[in-house]
Amino acid sequence: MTGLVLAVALGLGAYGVAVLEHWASTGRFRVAGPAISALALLGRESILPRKPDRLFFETAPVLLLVAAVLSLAVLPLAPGLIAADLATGALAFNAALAYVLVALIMAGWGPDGAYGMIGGWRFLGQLIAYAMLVVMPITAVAMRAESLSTVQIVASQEGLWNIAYQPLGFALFALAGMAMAFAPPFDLPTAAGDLAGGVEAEYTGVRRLVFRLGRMVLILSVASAMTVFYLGGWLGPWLPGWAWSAAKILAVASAMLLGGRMVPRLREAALLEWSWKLGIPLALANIFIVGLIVLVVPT
Amino acid sequence: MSELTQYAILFALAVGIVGLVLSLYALARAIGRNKPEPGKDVPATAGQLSRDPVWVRYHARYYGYALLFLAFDMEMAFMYPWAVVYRQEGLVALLDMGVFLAILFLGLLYGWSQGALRRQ
Amino acid sequence: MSAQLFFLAAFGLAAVWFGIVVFRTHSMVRSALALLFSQTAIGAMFLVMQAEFLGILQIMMMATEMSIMAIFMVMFMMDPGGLGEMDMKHQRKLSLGAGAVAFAGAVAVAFLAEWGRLPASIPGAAEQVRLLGLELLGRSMLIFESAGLTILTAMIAATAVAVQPPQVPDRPAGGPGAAGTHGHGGHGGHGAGGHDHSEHGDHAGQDHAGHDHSGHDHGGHDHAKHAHAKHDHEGRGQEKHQAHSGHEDHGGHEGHGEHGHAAHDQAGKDHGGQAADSDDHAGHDHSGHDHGGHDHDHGKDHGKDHGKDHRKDHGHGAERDRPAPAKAPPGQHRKGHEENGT
Amino acid sequence: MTMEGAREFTPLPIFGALRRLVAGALARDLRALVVPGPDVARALGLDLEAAGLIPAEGPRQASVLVVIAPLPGKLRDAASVAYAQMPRPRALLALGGNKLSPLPAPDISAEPTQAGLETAMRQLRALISHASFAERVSEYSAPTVQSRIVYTCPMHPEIVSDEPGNCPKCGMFLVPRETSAALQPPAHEHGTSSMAAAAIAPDAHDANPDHAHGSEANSYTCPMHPEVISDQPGNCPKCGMTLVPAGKDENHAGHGHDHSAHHHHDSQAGANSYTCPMHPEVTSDQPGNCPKCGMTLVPAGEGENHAGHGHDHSAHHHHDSQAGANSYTCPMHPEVISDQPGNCPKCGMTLVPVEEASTGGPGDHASQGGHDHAAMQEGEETGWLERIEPGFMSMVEMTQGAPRSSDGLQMEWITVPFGPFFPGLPGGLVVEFLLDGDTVVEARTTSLAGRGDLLAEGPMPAAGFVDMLGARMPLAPVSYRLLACRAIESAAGARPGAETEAARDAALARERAASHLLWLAQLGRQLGLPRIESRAAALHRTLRRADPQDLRAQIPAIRRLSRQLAAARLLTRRLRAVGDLPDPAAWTGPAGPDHSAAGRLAARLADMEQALEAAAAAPALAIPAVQEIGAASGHGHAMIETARGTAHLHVTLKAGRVSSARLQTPSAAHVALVGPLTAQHELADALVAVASLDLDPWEIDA
Amino acid sequence: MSAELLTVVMIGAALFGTGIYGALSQTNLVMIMMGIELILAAALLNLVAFWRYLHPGAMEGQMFVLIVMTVMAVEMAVGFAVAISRFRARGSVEMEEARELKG
Repeated sequence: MTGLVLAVALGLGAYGVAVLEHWASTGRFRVAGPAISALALLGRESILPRKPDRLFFETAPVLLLVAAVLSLAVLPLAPGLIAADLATGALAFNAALAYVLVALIMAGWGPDGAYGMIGGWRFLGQLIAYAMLVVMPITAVAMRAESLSTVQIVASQEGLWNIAYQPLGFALFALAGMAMAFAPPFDLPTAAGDLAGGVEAEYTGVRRLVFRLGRMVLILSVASAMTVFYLGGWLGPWLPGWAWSAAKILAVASAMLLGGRMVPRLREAALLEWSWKLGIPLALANIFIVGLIVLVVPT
Repeated sequence: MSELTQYAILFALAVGIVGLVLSLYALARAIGRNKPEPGKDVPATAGQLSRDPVWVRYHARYYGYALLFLAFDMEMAFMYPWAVVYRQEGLVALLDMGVFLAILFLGLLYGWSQGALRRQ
Repeated sequence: MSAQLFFLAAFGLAAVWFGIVVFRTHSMVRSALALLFSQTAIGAMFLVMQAEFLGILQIMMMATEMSIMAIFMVMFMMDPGGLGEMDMKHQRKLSLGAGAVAFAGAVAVAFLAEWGRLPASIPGAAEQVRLLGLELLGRSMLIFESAGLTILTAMIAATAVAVQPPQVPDRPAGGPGAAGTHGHGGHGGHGAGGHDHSEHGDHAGQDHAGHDHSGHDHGGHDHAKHAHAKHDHEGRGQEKHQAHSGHEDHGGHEGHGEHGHAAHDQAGKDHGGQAADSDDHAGHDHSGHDHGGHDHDHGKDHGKDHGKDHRKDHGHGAERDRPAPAKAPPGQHRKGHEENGT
Repeated sequence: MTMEGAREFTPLPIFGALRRLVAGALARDLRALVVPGPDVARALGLDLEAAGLIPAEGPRQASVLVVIAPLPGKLRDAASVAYAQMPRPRALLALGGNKLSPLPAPDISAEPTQAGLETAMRQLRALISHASFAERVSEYSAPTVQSRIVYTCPMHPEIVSDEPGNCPKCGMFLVPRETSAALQPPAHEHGTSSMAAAAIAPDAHDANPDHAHGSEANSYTCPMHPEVISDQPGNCPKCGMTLVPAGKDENHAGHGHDHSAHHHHDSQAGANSYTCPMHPEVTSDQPGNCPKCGMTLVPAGEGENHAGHGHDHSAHHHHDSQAGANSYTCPMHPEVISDQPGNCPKCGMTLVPVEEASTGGPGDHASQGGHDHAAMQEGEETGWLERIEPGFMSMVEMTQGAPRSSDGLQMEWITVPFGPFFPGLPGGLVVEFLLDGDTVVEARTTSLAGRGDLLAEGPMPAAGFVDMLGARMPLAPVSYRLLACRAIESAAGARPGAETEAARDAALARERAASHLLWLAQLGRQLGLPRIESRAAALHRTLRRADPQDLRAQIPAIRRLSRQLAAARLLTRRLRAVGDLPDPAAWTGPAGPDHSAAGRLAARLADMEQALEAAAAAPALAIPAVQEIGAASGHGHAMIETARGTAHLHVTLKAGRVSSARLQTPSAAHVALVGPLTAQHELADALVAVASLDLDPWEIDA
Repeated sequence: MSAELLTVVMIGAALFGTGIYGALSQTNLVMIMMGIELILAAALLNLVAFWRYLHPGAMEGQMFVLIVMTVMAVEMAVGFAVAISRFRARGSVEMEEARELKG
């Protein structure tokens, strides 16, 4: 039974994110927009490049979708509503999202196109920038919760949400999460302005539909991770648990998609430099601060 | 439920998604066929055909960061178990990890001073 | 428990098959990703053996590390795409023999050794992580710290060997102020006064949005409103410190107010000698329950920036810092030791 | 009704309803690739988003190709390439004229006005929802997309020949490689002079025209300029070197990139002596095989006079034993051993003699000697005792020629076109970067929108000349009409009335402001700021045909936009480090104290506001039209400040008709800035720098 | 002697053999490091198997696995650094050309 509820929640959530993304990119809020474009993609030809690495070209969209869905599977939406409550859930979320990079390298390298290849290797540079800034804030969250299990982490935020408990960690995780989901302004691998679609340039038809579905689920997964780790998951005074989760996730997703488009696209050199020279010192500092607070505050 | 069943659920989820995607491909194939035409399958570069293979030795300019990342990444493996038992162990744990993090941070500072943290 | 055995064998064979593909395929990226999936299969075997933390750690670490190996292979191997079907092997017979001998030796040990009884029970996943944590801080503390030292030596060795010290002092491409060759000496901060910092000639403006995004905040529920408010706020932000490298104020939104970066003083001390720029705690209009001093012109960043701030004219010369290649034009680089092919 | 770009389907019983549903979705999700570019569409006042067309990033994401107004030949060819690469079902919408030769007949054609576009969209939706799937569909093919197989050597791609054979430099089998058919100098063109073949315009179809052209066995080429091909020996028109049989003697360009323009080594006049590429000390006066390694000798002219590389090859070579060795192996496939010289059966390279099992070999040769490699595949009969030094494809040889990047590594560079329809670059401008990783090493900018000289069909009446010049420049029609009017009036000596002059200046000022808004929209598209793009495009639309009262009403909105942009710290930081003009003197466009892209943004914003005030203050606005000048004749010159810089026009009138005209446009001058502006920059910065120059491809005749 | 332990050790042996073959047969430094990674992965596998099937109580086994992972990461970092410097100096990382390590 929970499997069915989870599947419906995943579908609705992905569709909600798709509507937000359609609104952010085309400026018009059309609820039917993503459905129409999905059907249209289903109807278009799916062109195979002439001498591609066919294995890479075919597995990239599927791997992206599988990684995004698995990362969502370890995040709780309501007290009992979680696909796989692992004891090291926070780690599993990060492990699943490491394969987004593998999918993008495959998508970039496979079709033997210049834009795609440059986009793929750029995303590896982007990973080197954001990887540490995803891991260290999660460690700080685990320090407070004394466990890596996502359900425990949400339960530990009973009194005070983590955004208030460790705001620096939240800021870093928010930015690194957007970089992980390559949402603008971190859309280096699929930049429209300088790579004309980058890694997804060569995908048309149903393969492109799977690729975009993977991206939507990825944004949904990053938004729900932010909710679970920092905004107290399903905790909330009046509404039932799942309603709070849904509201928070959609709010975070809309902030990511709409806020992100107000800033010009970043350069990979600047992203690397800022994350290694400012981000990592701040993340280490965040761990120390949380360490002190955990000892001082009795709860 | 026991951990093994959770792993089985995750594995089944992955296989299910692959099955869903394959059925989507089959549906698309039923809707229409691809028609190979000249020039259609050449990687598209904004209105021109780029026929030459681009699988060349790509010069990634971030190898300074990559080297430091490879070593720095291991810190994460040690930090997770520490984080779980941190509250129980108290200040000693903080000092332990403080030493560990300071050591790694020295490596980062050294890389920074030697110009590894820049676009080579 | 035949299910565990079946999955162990399945993932094991997958791991071995990918291991073999690593050396049989001509395309370098395929070979690197084959090794990646071989490691992932080994991680899955760890999960089947109920060592959850190690399994997930293996799956995660190997994905990023093997991708980095892929880029290095593409950088240094003759024909990364495998189009030329080049055969990059030598002393074939010897290695085949050595491999067979190694396999035979290990199998012999496997069969001949007396392994002893199977354990009654094994700790649960959460218990394992806790025990490993206690082990880390308890008996294996020395190993843990020596691992840290090993990593430190690796970082220093890798940097010393591979990275050419920059010809021009390492000015960041818009980064938060780099030490460059003159280390992280504490720099008297310019003080966060002045709403708009003097033109950092060399501090070529690179989008500083990296990690102290000024544009928008992602916390709290009512984001959409804040995001817009934030943007206009920024527009009007003359009276507000617009530190170009400081942590942009996320304070635009009420509710949880700006999360201070008390860390900055903390981090300032970590940087060793970094004069914490205390005078720049300019007030900021946000409800504060944050944890102490908060400021938006990171003393330490500013300290670093201003300290090595070069006036605009100075920055102009040939080694003017361009964002991407924070170095002089190539001509200047090609000193004696490298001939220029063209 | 049938659609040319429909998609084939096999009629299955149950999927008919789904196919209709999908066709309906296709009709509503229209993604348009605008040829020549969204900026031309906006300049004509078309609002594609309002009409329901979502802009597509490239041909792969597009389902409708919107072709605007008559296009020059090269743009039509590029459009046919884009059309061929669009996935079916695809539609072709032509606005303002429908003779688009390589493209098929347009499915829908209409006038280039918003009303025309709206009606066309309705027809298009009806057509797609009904005819997007068809049982039988005809294949679309155009000369620009045909491909031809040439044979090239994997190790020396500059060697191209039409039939399989051995690479003259390393003897390997030539592998088939696909290249565009149009590149081949038509073999049947023997009659024409040799120069005809040489002057092959940079081919827009094949991404890298600098590859050596297909060379027939009997044609001769110049070692320094491979594009120079002639049918009989003689001297190269460009550098005077004697032409050598093509395909045999190619310039030793580094692997994968062609530096013909850079090679300055001056080979002797007659290439009479031959040397071995791997052993420069071996010279002989007639072609043959090098005694030391058996490679075919090449004329000394281009042989080893690379810029002196420190590597001393001989030290590396393992097969430097004398001819006395009795067994030969292939450098690429060490397992192939044979007793007499010949070609390797697997890859065709000439087999090289193998060193004797030298007992006291220097260095660790001996240690290697001990290994036993005897039992190779195919049961070669060589004795197993004899140690075979496994010759192998030495990577040093491959990277030895490559120039070093700024961090000392010798990497391979690829030529990547950022072609005519690139999102963020002006439509019709082709910027071809030679990329080292993602750093630009060299940039070549060409425009496909140039239309050759002004008076192609002979002298024109004055009014016709003004209209022609206005129509030729869709991005700045008023400026060039005014330029033409002023030049003709100065030639005819006529003085226009004061208020027509004021009205014309007001129209010019309005167009300057509108052109800057157009540029802002394009910059927003490139940097990923959709809000800035849509606001600038909307303001541009209202400004384009506004009279002074509307202009005055628009001033506050435009001032708010420009203040917001000036205050956007992240935008200015992003642009500050980009596009620093090496010599500001060459820049005639709006410029402030700071010569970077941020400075130009600020200058354009200031110029926009100031032009807007001037236009709003004017009593009336009038599109410049030439008065009656009768049968005057004489020579005239005019110079005006367009939004992109100063444009000059020299005109000579003969009896009221314009007999000769010379136009100097700002963009033609600014194109030369792209090279120094983008050298050693990251790709994203280079593209922003090119966008910050605000080049107008229609003004560039390259 | 449990069947699972035997399977895992056999697979570890197979990986070990493949790693040895790879490390010895390849001409390129980076490919040799791939072989070494496989050997270390085989060691990892055996370690976890021994921890799981023989001494689940002793957490030193898991600690040792972390150390072997650190060795893998450190080995890759230093190996690539050597590869970069060789490539910068010599233009190739082929082991055949590394015969003379002089400057």
